[in-house]
Amino acid sequence: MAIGVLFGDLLKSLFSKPVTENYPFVKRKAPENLRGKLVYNPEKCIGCMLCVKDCPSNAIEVLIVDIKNKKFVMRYHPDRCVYCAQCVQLCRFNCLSMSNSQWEMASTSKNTFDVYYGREEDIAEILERAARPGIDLPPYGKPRPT
Amino acid sequence: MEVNRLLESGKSLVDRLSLSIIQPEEERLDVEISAFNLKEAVKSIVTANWGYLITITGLDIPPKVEMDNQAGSPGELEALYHFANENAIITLRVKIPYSNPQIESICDLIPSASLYERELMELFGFDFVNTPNREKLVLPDTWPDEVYPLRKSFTGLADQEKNKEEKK
Amino acid sequence: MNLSLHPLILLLIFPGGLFLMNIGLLYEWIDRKLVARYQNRVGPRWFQPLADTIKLLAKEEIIPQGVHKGLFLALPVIAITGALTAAVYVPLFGFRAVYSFEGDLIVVLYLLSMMTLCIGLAGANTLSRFTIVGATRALTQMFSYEAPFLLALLGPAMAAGSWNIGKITAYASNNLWLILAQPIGFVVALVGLMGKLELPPFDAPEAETEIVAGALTEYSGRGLALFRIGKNVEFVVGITLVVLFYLGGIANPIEFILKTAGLLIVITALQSLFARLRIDQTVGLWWRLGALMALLQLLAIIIGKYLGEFLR
Amino acid sequence: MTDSPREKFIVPIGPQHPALKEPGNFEFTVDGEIVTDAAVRLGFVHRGIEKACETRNYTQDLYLLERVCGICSHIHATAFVLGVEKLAGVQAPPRAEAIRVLAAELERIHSHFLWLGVAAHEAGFDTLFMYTWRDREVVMDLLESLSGSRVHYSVNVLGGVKIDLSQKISDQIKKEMDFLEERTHYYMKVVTTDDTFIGRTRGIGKLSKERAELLGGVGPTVRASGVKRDVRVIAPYSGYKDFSIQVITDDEGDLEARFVVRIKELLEAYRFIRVVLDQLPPGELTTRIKRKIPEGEVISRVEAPRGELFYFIQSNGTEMPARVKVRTPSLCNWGTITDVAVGHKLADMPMLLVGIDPCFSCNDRMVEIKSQSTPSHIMSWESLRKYGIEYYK
Repeated sequence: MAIGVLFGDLLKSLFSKPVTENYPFVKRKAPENLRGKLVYNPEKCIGCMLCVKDCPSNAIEVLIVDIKNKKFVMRYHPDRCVYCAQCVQLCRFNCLSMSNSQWEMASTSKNTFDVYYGREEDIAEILERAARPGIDLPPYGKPRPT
Repeated sequence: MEVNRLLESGKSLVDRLSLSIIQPEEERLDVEISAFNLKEAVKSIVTANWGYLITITGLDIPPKVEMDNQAGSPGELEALYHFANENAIITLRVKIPYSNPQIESICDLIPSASLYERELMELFGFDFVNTPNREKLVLPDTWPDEVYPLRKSFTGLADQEKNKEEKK
Repeated sequence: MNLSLHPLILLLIFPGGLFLMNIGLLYEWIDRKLVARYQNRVGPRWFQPLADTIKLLAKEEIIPQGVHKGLFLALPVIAITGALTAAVYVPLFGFRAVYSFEGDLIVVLYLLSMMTLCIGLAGANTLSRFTIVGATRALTQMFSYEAPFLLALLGPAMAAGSWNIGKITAYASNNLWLILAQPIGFVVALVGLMGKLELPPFDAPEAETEIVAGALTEYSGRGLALFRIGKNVEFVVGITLVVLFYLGGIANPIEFILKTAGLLIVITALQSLFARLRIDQTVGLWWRLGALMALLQLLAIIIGKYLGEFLR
Repeated sequence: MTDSPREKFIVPIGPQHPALKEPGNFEFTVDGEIVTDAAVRLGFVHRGIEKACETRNYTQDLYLLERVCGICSHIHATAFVLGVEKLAGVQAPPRAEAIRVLAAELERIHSHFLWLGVAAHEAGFDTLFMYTWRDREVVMDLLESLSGSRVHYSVNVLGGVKIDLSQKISDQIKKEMDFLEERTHYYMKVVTTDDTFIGRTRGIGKLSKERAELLGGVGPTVRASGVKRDVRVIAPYSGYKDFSIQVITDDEGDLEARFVVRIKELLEAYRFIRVVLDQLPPGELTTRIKRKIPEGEVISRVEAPRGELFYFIQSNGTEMPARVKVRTPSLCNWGTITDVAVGHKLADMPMLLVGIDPCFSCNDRMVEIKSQSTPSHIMSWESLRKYGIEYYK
């Protein structure tokens, strides 16, 4: 039975620095294995599409530029991504990784949520194809029944 | 073995009422039972104080259509009453047809079953006779009647509307 | 200190009226900031209460269905008027009271109770269930703390032999600080003040986890802003009264700042030290403990006074 | 006052209410301050997860089910993974199992700290609320540096775990456990000795052992009433087969006992985590598991921070499950509230509600609510305003 058991802590808190982090002004270093934005390395990809198949949120599309020469472009939607790293786990050729530096992804425009990864000329080709009317983008992940 | 002893004692409680008993896993016993005998079986489990009701799972077995377009089997619903005692689990399985989905409520024996029964009534279209509360538990108040979202035939409210119009 | 200004200025701008309201906002900020610091948080910036008030004043006032419209609109005004009028009779910031007469202490105490009455009425006026429960609690709490609080302020009055705040203050500043002479009275007065202002742990009438915002749940915009300003003014007046009576009076603004700040640190610590009392616990505490202690204190004063006369 | 037939005075708590961090609706019929009746209505955050599981493959379901709950995310995934592995006849390597229970216990710590803070807030004890949440941040940071995410750790994959434990993180966890243990002893002292707090908890919401068993409650709620019901002990799963843990019970059955049980569980979790870290078995992290899971049915029971979590998985031999049934601990414990609420004061209700550590998103997971017959359309500010004015006229 006692009254005011917290008193010691109250005094301590009054004279110590607040623990609140002053976030946008002072940023803490992210931990080493933070699961941030997905990064894709087109050099190693063989186009097995496992990542597309098992992505729980349909965040990944692998667009085929030239299947023989192993030319792929990854279209990645950070807004759909749930950052579970299942794709990283699945990829046997280590072309996928999750960045621990890019994790502040709030944006006021939708454009930043449409990321193309790949060799520059391949991306250019894909975008050009997409711009051409009447031609659909190559098939990517099966659309989910809505 | 402790599990076997528990399962044996549980088995002896419901043996006389069961249609068939199988043991799919070491610590599990599946007891198929008719809807008529269910309450009796639950009663003997409760009075013997054998474990507690974990939950009631609903399963939908949609009607099978044979290749030559003749009705294979009518649609059925299955309710699984899971009882657990330590690590032993006894499941009472009750199959009922779509046309007459009635099961006697067990709420007077186990009051907490009310929530599970309400859930099944809404989501599968079971009809629990004498259940104390038939109000909606999880679905919105404006949800249409006789639309049971966890049945396999349900693919979305929009589709449901379309089907209705087609029937008309 | 005496101010030679036009009475209207004294009343409306300084030290009463406008200035007082701003000081009220400042006190609210200090209160919130200190509580935050006790809880190891950063707390709001200095303009937060002002920003809140401006925001509320600018917002649309929603008058709910089923209320007496006139009463609904009048109550916040009456509440803030009560608090501001009370301030007129209290020597604020070390300046002499604008008006004073024999017995003004009683008037001030009654004016301060207006706020709670108005909140109670406001709650009972609306149909919302939260406000009605809140109003019941607010009035219940008022009936419990009012008597001990009155008794606690009666102590210094009896010692000084006057009902005039000015005279009591003069007595308090010329003698031993009354916090030492009447420690029990001080504790009762301080805790009574917290009950009056519905500060935690006596915030059952507006316990957000039970009844949202209590009696004021249906208030929005201007009405809510007025209630809040009124409460802040009451906060300042209440603290000033306690300082005047128990901490040896206030001779100048600097003394005022130092003494009230000291008292604020204590009040905020008490706020963050306890779990909220249920309304029945509050009533029990006040009647069983508060009133008894205040009566004991009174008895001690009477005996002391009698003995003093006798020995002289 | 004459005994005239009085109208019922019902105080609604929720769906939107400061006492509830998630939507749920409770109606308390009161007579003055005394509650005479209580009713529950759920379903405000239904997402149709059980149905959705049937249209996704097992890997995708793993992440979907992890999102049943934001607080006990890991334990949901664990229950599912254990069930699927049992169906597939695969056993995860011992190191993976150890990491799974390690994450589960860390999660329990963060969940109990969260609960302690929320309960303190309901009691109007905001200082304790702030302190516990400050200390909870320590565990959150540990989980983040361990797994890479603060809330959805996604430690599990089918057939093992995704993350490994480095020496550095292991040391860091041990260090923080020491700090938390000291704080936990302190909080124990606060909740069992502070008079104002005891006034709000002791003797409130007493649940007898018999009632608790009859109502089928689970977890710390009934353990506080002396019912020894803890899946980690009665039916050990995953890493709990190798590392044993103790059941914490209390006989009082009131709110204070629930505080004591949960805080003691924290202390037990610290001990358990140290043991696991010291005796972490070496080896592989994953085993291969086929994409198609053999036909069958499986029951998977695990102990979530709130009590027994039950999964029933039915497979039809394809890549997608035929049925996933989730029975969350909160659902069982509602019955205990409506049972004990009657006769208490309105002021005790929020405390009673949080006493079971309710998790609404856990309950409400089954049905997707789509737009009703009226087509949805975006309203301009002006038309919304007009609509509002018309509506309330």
